[in-house]
Amino acid sequence: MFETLLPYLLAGISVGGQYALIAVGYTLVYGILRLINFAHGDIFTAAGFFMIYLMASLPIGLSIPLVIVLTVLLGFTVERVAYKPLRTAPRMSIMISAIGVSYLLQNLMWYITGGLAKQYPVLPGLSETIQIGSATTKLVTVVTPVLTVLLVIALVLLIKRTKIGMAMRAVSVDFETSQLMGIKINNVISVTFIIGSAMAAIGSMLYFSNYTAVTPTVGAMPGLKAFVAAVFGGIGSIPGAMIGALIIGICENLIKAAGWTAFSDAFTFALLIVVLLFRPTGLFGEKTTDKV
Amino acid sequence: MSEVKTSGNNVLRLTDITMQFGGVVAINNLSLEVNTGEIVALIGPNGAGKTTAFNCITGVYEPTNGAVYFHGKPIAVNHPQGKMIKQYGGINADKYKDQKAVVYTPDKITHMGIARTFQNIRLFKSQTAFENVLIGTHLRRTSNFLTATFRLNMKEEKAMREKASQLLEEVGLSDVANELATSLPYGKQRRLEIARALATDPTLLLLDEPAAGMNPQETDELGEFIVDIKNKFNLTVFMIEHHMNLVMDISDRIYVLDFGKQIAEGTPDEIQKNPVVIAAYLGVDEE
Amino acid sequence: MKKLIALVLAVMMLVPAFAMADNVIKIGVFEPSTGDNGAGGKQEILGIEYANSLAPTVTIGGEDYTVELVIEDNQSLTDKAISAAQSLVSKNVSVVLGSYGSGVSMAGGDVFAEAGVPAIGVSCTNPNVTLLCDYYWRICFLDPFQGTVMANFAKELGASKAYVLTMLGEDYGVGLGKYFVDAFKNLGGEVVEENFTEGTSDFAAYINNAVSNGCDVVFAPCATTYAALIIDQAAAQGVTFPLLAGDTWENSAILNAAKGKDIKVYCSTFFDENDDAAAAAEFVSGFKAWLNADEGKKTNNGGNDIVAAVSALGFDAYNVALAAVKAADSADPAAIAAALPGVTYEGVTGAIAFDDVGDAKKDMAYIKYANPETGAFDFVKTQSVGQ
Amino acid sequence: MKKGNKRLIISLIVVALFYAGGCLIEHLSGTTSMVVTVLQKGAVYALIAVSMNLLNGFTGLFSLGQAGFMLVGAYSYAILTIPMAKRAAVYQYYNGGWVQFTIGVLPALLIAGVVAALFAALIGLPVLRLKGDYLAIATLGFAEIIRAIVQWDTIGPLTNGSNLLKTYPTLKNIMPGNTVLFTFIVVGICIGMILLLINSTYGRSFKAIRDDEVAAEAMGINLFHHKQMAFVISSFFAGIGGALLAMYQGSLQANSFKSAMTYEILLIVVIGGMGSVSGSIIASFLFIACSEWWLRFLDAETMIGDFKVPLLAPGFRMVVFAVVIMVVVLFFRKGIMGDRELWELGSRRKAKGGASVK
Repeated sequence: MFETLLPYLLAGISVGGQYALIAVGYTLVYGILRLINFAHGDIFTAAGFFMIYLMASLPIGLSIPLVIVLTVLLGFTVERVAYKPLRTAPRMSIMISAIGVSYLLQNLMWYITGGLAKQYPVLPGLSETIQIGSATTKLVTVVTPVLTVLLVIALVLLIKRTKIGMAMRAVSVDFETSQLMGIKINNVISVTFIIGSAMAAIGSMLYFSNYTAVTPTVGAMPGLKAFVAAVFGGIGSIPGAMIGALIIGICENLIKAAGWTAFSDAFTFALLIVVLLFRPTGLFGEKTTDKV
Repeated sequence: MSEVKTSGNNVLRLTDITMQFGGVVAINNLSLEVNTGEIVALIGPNGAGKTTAFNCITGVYEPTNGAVYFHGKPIAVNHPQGKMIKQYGGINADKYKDQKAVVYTPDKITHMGIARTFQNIRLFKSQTAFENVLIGTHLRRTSNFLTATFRLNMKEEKAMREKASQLLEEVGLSDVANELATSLPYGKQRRLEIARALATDPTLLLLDEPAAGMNPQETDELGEFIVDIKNKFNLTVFMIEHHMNLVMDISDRIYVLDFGKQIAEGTPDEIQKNPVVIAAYLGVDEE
Repeated sequence: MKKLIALVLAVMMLVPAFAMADNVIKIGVFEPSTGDNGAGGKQEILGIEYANSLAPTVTIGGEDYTVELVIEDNQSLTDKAISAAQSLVSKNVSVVLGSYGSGVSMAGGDVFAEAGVPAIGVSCTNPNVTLLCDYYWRICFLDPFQGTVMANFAKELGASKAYVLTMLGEDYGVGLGKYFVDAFKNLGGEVVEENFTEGTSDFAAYINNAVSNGCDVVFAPCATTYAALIIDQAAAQGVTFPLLAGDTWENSAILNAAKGKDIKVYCSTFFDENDDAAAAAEFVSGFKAWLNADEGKKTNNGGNDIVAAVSALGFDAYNVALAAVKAADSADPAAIAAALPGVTYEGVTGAIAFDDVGDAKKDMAYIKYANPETGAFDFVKTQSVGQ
Repeated sequence: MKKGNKRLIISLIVVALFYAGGCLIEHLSGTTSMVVTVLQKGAVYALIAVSMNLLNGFTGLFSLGQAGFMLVGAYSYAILTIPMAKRAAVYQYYNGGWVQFTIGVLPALLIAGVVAALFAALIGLPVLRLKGDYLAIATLGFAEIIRAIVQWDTIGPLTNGSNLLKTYPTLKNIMPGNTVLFTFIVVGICIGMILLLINSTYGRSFKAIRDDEVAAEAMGINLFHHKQMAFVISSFFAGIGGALLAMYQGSLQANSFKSAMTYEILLIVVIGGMGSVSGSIIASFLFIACSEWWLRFLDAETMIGDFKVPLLAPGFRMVVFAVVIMVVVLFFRKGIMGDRELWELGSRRKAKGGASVK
């Protein structure tokens, strides 16, 4: 029994870990701006293309940091250009802006790449195959969960211990008040986007080493699933996002194992709706009451 | 249970109302009565829980414990449940244990005849003054969406519009009927909110700081206005107010709230003399 | 501002979309150059362009007409295909070539039929393309044939239980899969059928299912985008059984995915570049030269000068179209449509003659093996249903 | 009030002229010309955009389920109208399918709407209790689920699974030569009904909910009941819109009803102006005309002499498009019409701010 399930679990854990790294971006941004950053999945995709184009000419030692930098820049720019001007606007128009950005990024990538799948370069230390018990798989499958956990711990420390982290928490609790307290909202938000994008960049490296074809729309599904993971784990909670992501990753693989392959995506949304209805605060989120 | 018997002619009646948010007790065991035709004021320092009381009455909040009766009919009954049982900081919890909880959504309660205004004015911002009042009349409609869509309710529609413009007349806003509600000056917005509330045919009108941000002269006018509409629409008025002269001028009775507790009740003169009240207010002044 | 917009709108709407110079005959190219099938579509266009470069004119009624190719991208999407087709029709093309992919062809079919413009399917293999559209002809073999062929081949590889994986919502793959299943069952084989949803990247679970179900062959007709992922992850999980697919897999994307990996990939296709028939050989050498002369064309071909079967089909399609024009001796779509059924042509992909449904009578498929060492396709054998 | 009437009459005349123009164009340039395509598809999208506007613009419910309901409508229509003779061929893998009868086009259109509305009623029960962007993501999710179910092989005999539905009556064979007129009539009637609803007491309370839920509830408006109503009605027309889209396309595949489609419609609504019916209509025709026709040249590599025009390549059109949309979203948040209607232009309700502004 376990022998047969093992490969599914491995796949689930690794893909879950990759969702987790994307989910962090969602959960941080939503925690502070109450905005579903629809473009996050596309930023993730962009990171994939950056790597492809950089690796074509540069050594891996340079490419990896450059990819992270570029992705961070992209995320930062998106925030400054598309979200900052709408700070005071109603939530709906910010979300529409987010959708617009996603639409733009996708079409841009479509235009540049001709909409054809691009082969992701081989990253040493990730792409080799190894034998675990009965299962053969890529090294990335093992690396991902470890790396994810480490990054999440680091993030949690950053948020709990550092000044900026404190600021982030303050802003996420009460936007206006923290503004009055002299916190530079815009900086805090930028930092959130920077962290989110960096995580997405790392996530993309792991994800695409595992699933080696990059297309302009490839990020959409993982993006949505990562968001669901963030909601499931409790918006604003980074460990929550990770656990949510792992659960989703494993579940969808088990569902495929059970032969319900056509509904592996539908399941994610079903889960989202169930969570929203019965536990809107997710696994680790705190309850908030809106004032009349 | 003695509290539950209703003393004849009271419109509104709160018994042992306690409202608790997590560990914070916003209202602690508040009991009060508002009788037909009265103007009753609820006063107290900021954060005393006055608006919370209104929200409990209008169904925005579900009281943690206690009961609210409207014309003797329970519109909210509750006792600590779930994890609240442990957290509960108020008293008289067991008194409502064996009563079944009653919860109505705000719209139902408005339907029964309680209308309110808001401390921070909440007009429909994209609508004109006229439309704001018109929306108030929607509640008493008899048409369904089909008859309304296909204009089989012309008579009713006409009636609604007449009623709305009449109400604007009453509150003296006919001249600005087609202005955007939010473009009106502050005082007129307050009046508009009252007109909109009246459009729902209430028997009890809850006013949340109707004179907030008004100058003395405006305030006096408002006082007359309130008395005026009370008689015209034979209402009962229950209001939260800070302007003491307004309160003392028009209210028949006054309840004083401090830190969620009722500290005094009585006629304006009694309250003015009441040492506890004075203390409470001085206490506030110090801060 | 608003008035202006309204004005512009009105004016543009009233501009009739007619414009036609004389002594030019327009041939529409209805192909995906973006989207899931973009890679194959581009190769098909290359074949057509090459044919056009060899035969740029056609004589009608004694006069020489230059052939103008009007290329529209149907984005591999059925809904986009309709407007692409409409745009072709509105540009008054006399005949249409395409498309790669059956869904878009069926979607466009109505538009062409409505306008009375004949269309020649190049590599769309679903029966309904011609069956449900009176203006569609086709020069390649059909899925029932292809499915049977691959089923036979799978049996010859000694497979007894097949794992059939197709993309939910893609009629080409699902259809071909079904024909394979029927044929394979008739041959006494067992089958496990599963679908993946569009945008799937994680095929690990599917491979696992194939393994844990004890399948000894995988048949996965799907777009190259997914094919590359399936091959890569199958290799990563060290599967030993062969992967089979239909014509779409004959693409450099597959070669790149399989290169240097321990995996066996076979696909059926319409043409073999090492075919020693004179016409074919001539086409291959000429086409390679033509490709190598232009970097842009080479990149469109996938960065190498391997001759894809769809390019050969594109080449034939163009010539069939010209033959039809000559036969009709007119640029009028109706006339061409009337002439098409009678057209016969010795193509590089074999003799082409239409049956009464409008399909080319072809009874031979080429089976190729994606060689991981050389990174090229090795010709395995020709196969027909007879065997 | 009189002025209002005059405006109404004028705009009616405008509409009439537009109709006449539409038919005229079709007779001049032939059914297959691009301009006719634009008129047909533009009209269909107009209906869909208006139905979405009813929800997002007028009731303030940010729903992204439109594509799902269009899908339901389109499939209901197609499944019910495919002629018996053709069913065997269409359902080639499901030996003819389950449905073994055919009904007329107009009843089928109506049923398409009703079925979509039923789905909406079911989905609304849980989902409409969610707020803001949670509602958005949940409706998006439901749309995806619906698509997965429709493509599911097990109900293939009903939906033909992943394969195209064809041969059902299309615009062309209902009123040959007058396709535009037919589309305009159906769409006109639907939008007319939506307009009537919006200007009824129910429409007013929808707007109240959009402006301030708490106040609306305090006015005795039952939030859930009214939201559900808006949701169901919107979906009803989205269903009809989907059916019309199917009629326009001539072939139907669940695959094309992705969330991307919903986004497109949403952006049309934004460009036209949240809370403006006429805005949505104008925007639809503009959007379709640009994307299907005027901007096509952006996709074609063109040579002027030996000089290759830079940038022009497949996909560039959509980039330009997306940029334009971002500009609108960021700098012209009111869109073309704000939340006013054509016949209100120049009326004295100037300062009026739209749902999407301030």
